[in-house]
Amino acid sequence: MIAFDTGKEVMLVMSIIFIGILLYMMIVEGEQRKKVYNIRRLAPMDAIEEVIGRGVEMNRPIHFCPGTGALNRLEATSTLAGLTLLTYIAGIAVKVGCRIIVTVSKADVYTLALEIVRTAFRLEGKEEEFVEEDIMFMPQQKSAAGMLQRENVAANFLMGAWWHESLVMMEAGSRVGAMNVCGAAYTLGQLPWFVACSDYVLIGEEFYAASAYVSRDPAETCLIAGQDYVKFICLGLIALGSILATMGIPVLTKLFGGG
Amino acid sequence: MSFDKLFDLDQKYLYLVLAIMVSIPIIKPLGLPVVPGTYTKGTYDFISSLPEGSVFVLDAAQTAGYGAELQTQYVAILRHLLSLDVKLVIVSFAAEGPMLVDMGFAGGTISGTPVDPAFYGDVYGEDYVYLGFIPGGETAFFAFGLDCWMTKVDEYGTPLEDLPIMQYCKTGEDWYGIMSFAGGNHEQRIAQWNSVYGVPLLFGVPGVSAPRMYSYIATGQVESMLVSLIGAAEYEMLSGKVGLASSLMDVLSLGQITIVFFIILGNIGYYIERRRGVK
Amino acid sequence: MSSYDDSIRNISIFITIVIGWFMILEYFVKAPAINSFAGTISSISTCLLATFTIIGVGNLSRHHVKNILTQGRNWMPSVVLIVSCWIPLVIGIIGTRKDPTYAYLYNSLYLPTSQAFFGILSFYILSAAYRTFKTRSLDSTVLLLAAIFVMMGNAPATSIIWSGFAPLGGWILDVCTAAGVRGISIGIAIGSVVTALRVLVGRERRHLAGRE
Amino acid sequence: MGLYENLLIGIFTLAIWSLIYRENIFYRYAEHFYTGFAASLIVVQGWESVKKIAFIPLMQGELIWLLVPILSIPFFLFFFKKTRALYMIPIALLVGLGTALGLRGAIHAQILGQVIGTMSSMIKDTPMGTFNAVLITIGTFCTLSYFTFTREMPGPLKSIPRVGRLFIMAGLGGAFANTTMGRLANMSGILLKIWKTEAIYVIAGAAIIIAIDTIQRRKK
Repeated sequence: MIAFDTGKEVMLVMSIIFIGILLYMMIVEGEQRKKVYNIRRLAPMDAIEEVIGRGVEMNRPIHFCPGTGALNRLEATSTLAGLTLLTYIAGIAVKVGCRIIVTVSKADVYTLALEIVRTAFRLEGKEEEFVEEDIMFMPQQKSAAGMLQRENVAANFLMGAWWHESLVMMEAGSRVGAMNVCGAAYTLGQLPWFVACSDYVLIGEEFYAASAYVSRDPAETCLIAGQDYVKFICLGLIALGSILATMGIPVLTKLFGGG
Repeated sequence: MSFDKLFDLDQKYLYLVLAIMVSIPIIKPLGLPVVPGTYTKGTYDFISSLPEGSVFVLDAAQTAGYGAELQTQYVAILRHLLSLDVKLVIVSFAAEGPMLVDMGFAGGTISGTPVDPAFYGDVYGEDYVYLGFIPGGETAFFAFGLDCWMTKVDEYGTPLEDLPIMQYCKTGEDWYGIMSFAGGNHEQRIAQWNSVYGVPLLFGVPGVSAPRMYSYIATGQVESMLVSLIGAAEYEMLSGKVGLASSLMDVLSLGQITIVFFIILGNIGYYIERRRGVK
Repeated sequence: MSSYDDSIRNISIFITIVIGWFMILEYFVKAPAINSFAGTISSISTCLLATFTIIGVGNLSRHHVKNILTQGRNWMPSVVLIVSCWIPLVIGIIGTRKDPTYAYLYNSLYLPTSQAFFGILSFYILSAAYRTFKTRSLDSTVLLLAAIFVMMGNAPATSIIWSGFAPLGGWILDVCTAAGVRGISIGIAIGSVVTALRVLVGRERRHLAGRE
Repeated sequence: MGLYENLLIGIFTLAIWSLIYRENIFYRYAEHFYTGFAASLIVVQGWESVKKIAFIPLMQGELIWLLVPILSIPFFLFFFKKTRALYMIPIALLVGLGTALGLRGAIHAQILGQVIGTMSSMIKDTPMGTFNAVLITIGTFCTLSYFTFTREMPGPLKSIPRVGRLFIMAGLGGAFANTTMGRLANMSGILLKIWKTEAIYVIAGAAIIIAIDTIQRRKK
């Protein structure tokens, strides 16, 4: 017997609206009309090439970590966004000949990171230069702190879902004078450290928009524009709902099952 | 000038000062005052107003990594609940739960003095029970609400049929309240327990997770919470059962004052440096 | 080689799409068979995650054994790593984690080390705060003041100096932090919806090392 | 716990903490030990949950769990070049599940939950309460508008994202303070173990080693 789970009507309608807007923007605007939206400046992404270049000049490696989240949980999207950026960063690093060290603490993500970096080397035709040992599996991410200091890294990219390990990693980076470039969403308790300790930081939603910012692929930038529309709907709901409720007509609030 | 050095200290000295400051109260407790905050009061009021014989679930999902933070909360709440006339069902949704629940009863360095249920006149199987660890995260929260007998046996291998308390607790509908000590997966618990059964949900959270909880409390999805060691200490004070948390509070006070002191010191240095730069 | 990889990649993306949309629809549907099947998928994924460690631990051991054999840098610590990995592993698999030897190693060696890593954070917080929390701009001043007042409010001892710290700290948490965090959470949520959607319509292949 | 355990706890704790002084040989051994044991732990934990979730039901005849061993084959094939790419298939299942849960949770608990939470009457019993409610609503509105990427706020509304950024900073300040409290609480638990047991003797040893090291480095 299949029945609709009552009490989830609002959720269903809103999901359809949100997903509908996003799919329309991606498929119609992006893939068919090839429209490219300008995205506001994200300083960390502009700095990546320079940061990696600094590593080459100083003859020191760079380090990347896609966070400590697993793939089958809620935080999967953060990890995937981090891995997307690894594709970009590894691509640049291999091109300019900078050694890239990746540490991963979840075995599933490790496999993905390993293959992403291997592919980056293959695309540049340098597959024989690929050193599998540089993609390290660290069952406990915090134990990578000492390795950062031993390897004397020049840049420390921390992009993904983070918990308490973030501060250990960032402090280890700043000890050896590495530039910390961080992107973090999902765990709010860690954001203050990212803002305070890193040279460049992508906060919250900026992190998800970063890959579109660098790829400038029409479908991706249109999706970011769609994201903004969804946000405008939320802003409108917040403004309208709270004003109506204050005036004593909590129609919208009741409709959404609140209040 | 030696004065300048004060504002650009080597990290080693900072660490040394912090280590000394936090060690003082451990060697000799100072007994600094504790003032209960609103959320701790909310938790205390909720638990003390539980009706006689109601079923209360403790989700002991604390892990050793969080150390004294969650364990002291758990012990403070456990002591208070045992002294009340409620049916207490303890369960763990974290693998390290069983170890820490045992430590709660037996006492330990991060748990304080032992908790003896017999002291409060409680009998295992009638007034309280421990169901052990249930793996599976969100799916397990869901399944446990659907069927509290899913484990078939308790932690010590006794079939649930032989435990009279379990007759009162069959599904999530029977719960009067649930308190979860967890470092993560809070949203999933809200979704599976509060949204589905409307059970009042309380949390004992580490300091890191507290910021995201404020908005859930404001929306009423979460009843109230204890935050970190300070929540445990305040709770101990309210319930009149002083334990480890109260004695560790001094560490927290002195540690935070040290950090604030150094932040201010760093800023004075920065200010002087900037003024000199302008000239 | 690469066309073979691509076909596997396409199959994988197809699997992702099917599983993903099934899980989303399952949320809205009340049917015991479907709901329990979703639970099964979730359990299978937990098991797969567990078996994935074969790759991780296998490669970790391989690298360190290689390091020992070639007597590379830090080969002595590598010996420690191999020993501390495989001896408890064998004990833990044959017995369980309740095996006394395993429990002993876990409680008296692993746990303290793990907690020490946690404890190190307090030190790092101090040095990071001292180094970076400066009144450089309006933004950082706001951050700094909020942090100081909440911390003073969280330290009950400060009520000796001024009883207003705790209420002020509480107000900052209840109002400013709640508002700021709520805004950030909604933003993060929208961002993750977009990322998830790209994967669920098969437009994202970079995580599988695919080209655009 | 006995004397040896307490001494071991002291040695390992201080070896890890010596990292804050500088990277050294004691830390390196402790770190490698830790990594190794953590690796063994995830395998053992993993095996236990596989046994509990899949292996025992499979033995009882629930054939659906055969999927677990079948989908695990690619992990063994990963070590060979030709069959390496097969790892994508089990990953695909995880990614599908994770992204779906992420999408579901994000829309339900985070977007709708928080939007509904903000849509309440701003008039409260006390003037202070009303002020707070107004501030929370304005704060949420401004913070969210800080994260717009493709449009700029027109004319006079330009300062909204700026105010939003200030709210973010205040929020992060609060988060910082709470995190600090948590970490100090953790540390107090560890310090208890060191100061109240025989581990205290290790401190003396560590102090001597650090003193010798400092003097030697001064000489250089």
